[in-house]
Amino acid sequence: MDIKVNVREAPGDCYVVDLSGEIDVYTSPKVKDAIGELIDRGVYFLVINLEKVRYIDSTGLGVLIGGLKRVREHGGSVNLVCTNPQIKKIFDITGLVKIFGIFESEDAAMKALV
Amino acid sequence: MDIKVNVREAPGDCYVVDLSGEIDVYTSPKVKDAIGELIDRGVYFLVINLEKVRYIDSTGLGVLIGGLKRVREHGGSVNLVCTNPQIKKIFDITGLVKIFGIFESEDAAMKALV
Amino acid sequence: MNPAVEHSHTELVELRIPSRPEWVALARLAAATVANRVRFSIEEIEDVKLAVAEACTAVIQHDGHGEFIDVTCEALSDLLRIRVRDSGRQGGARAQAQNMNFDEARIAGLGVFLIRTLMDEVSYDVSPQGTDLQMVKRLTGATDH
Amino acid sequence: MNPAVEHSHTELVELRIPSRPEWVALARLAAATVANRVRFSIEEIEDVKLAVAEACTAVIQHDGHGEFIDVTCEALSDLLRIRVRDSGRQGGARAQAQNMNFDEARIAGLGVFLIRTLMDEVSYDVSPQGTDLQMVKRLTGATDH
Ligand SMILES: Nc1ncnc2c1ncn2[C@@H]1O[C@H](COP(=O)(O)OP(=O)(O)O)[C@@H](O)[C@H]1O
Ligand SMILES: Nc1ncnc2c1ncn2[C@@H]1O[C@H](COP(=O)(O)OP(=O)(O)O)[C@@H](O)[C@H]1O
Repeated sequence: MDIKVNVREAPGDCYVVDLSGEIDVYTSPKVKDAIGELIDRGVYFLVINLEKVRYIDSTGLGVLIGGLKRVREHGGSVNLVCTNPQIKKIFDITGLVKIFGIFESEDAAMKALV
Repeated sequence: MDIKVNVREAPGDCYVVDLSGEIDVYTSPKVKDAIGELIDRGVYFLVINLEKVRYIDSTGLGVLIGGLKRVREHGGSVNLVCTNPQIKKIFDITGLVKIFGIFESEDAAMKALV
Repeated sequence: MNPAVEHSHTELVELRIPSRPEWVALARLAAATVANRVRFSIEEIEDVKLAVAEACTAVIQHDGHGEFIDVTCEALSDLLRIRVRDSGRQGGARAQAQNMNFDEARIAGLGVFLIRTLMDEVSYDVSPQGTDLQMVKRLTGATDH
Repeated sequence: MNPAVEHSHTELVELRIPSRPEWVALARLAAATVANRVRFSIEEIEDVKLAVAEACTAVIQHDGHGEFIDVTCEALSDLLRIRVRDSGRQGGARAQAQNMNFDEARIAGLGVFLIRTLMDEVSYDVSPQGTDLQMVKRLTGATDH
């Protein structure tokens, strides 16, 4: 039970948040804090890389949705990188595929961002 | 909770048993069967590679001890390859380091066998 | 190893955890271990893990919940039955507040939506004594008798 | 994440598993999760896992054991207390046989030797109702009050 969060700057005023591990009711506050800090600093274009996320639940989805709502208020956006079929399925069945840009690679997610 | 057992022939009438996973009361019968089959076929010189074993308990030790006793009746021997400090510790505190040859590499274990 | 469940054996696991976030992962693992005794696919086992976690999370995020969560997992030959209850709840005013907060908005939430989607049968019972969620997942193609 | 235990919180986990080999891994995981709440090192957590597994294995390998094993793990600020009991035991003749088989040879076995070596305090109680093993592991340098 653990989550690793790594934030790095990418070309073009955009930031990538690498998440690795399990996002649940215990670990999602850490993710929320990391994303919230970026937005507080005025970063409104985010790629969140979920390639190394093995598990996500509704609290994790809530954090992503919350981040998306906040950046949208500033004309920003959030794209996700997701290759794990189990994680993708969660976005599918909740209908969140329609509100997030979900991509197979970080490159594609970054290109689609701006 | 799982164990993988792979048996392969090595130079000089010796066999290597690769174990990978956890050896406990549930999985040790599988290890016992694999070693027992080899001995039934007349193989009395064995290297058991524990490098990929993350966990071993008394039932696992019992299987190794049982195998050693059987091959010794035929003038054979069993050498172990063990690099995991936690596993090594179990052999230390039970005193089994004195009855098994325990080696840092498969090469060393095989050379010491015959 | 994913053996068929033998009917002569009891395949019942009961787990009591403190109703706090750091313990939910253990409930997931316990449910996954039992699900593995039914011949579910890896994907179905992931579904079970998520459903159990959502049920625990619903308890934890609800004000006035009990001190513990009791998770009971039972494997039958063609289905898995899981029950999630909170226990050790404070009586009186807190239980009242609890009762009122547990409204349709909560039930309609994302977590409960996931449980309903991932499991085949879901029923819940809310009382001042606590919440009691029961869910069943069947082996695909299997029918209940 | 290996946070200090907060005293205001209950850190108690209870697990009931069928007394069969395939369930012991779950007892190990539960004990490891609780041990992680005390500030034990990774090596100490491995010690706890092995001790709990040996206790469960002793029950399972013993003829006439009960249908279930109850594992109770309690984290205090500077120690971990674990209790392993078998329950649901058949009465009468089986309980008698049980009682006689549980002899010094068993206690002196490799498993019990490991438990005694890896844990700081071990006590056991054998009765026709079942076996009851209690063990404590302390944080290094910590004293009990
Ligand atoms: N499938 C969805 N599509 C779009 N937005 C959603 C979806 N599900 C939930 N949301 C939004 O995400 C936020 C968090 O949802 P939820 O986890 O249900 O929170 P709560 O339990 O507080 O209602 C809410 O603002 C909700 O409107
Ligand atoms: N530390 C040890 N050194 C050498 N042999 C041992 C040691 N511990 C156990 N054995 C041997 O390994 C075998 C299995 O031991 P154990 O697991 O205690 O079995 P049991 O519970 O049936 O007595 C026995 O034959 C015993 O003599």
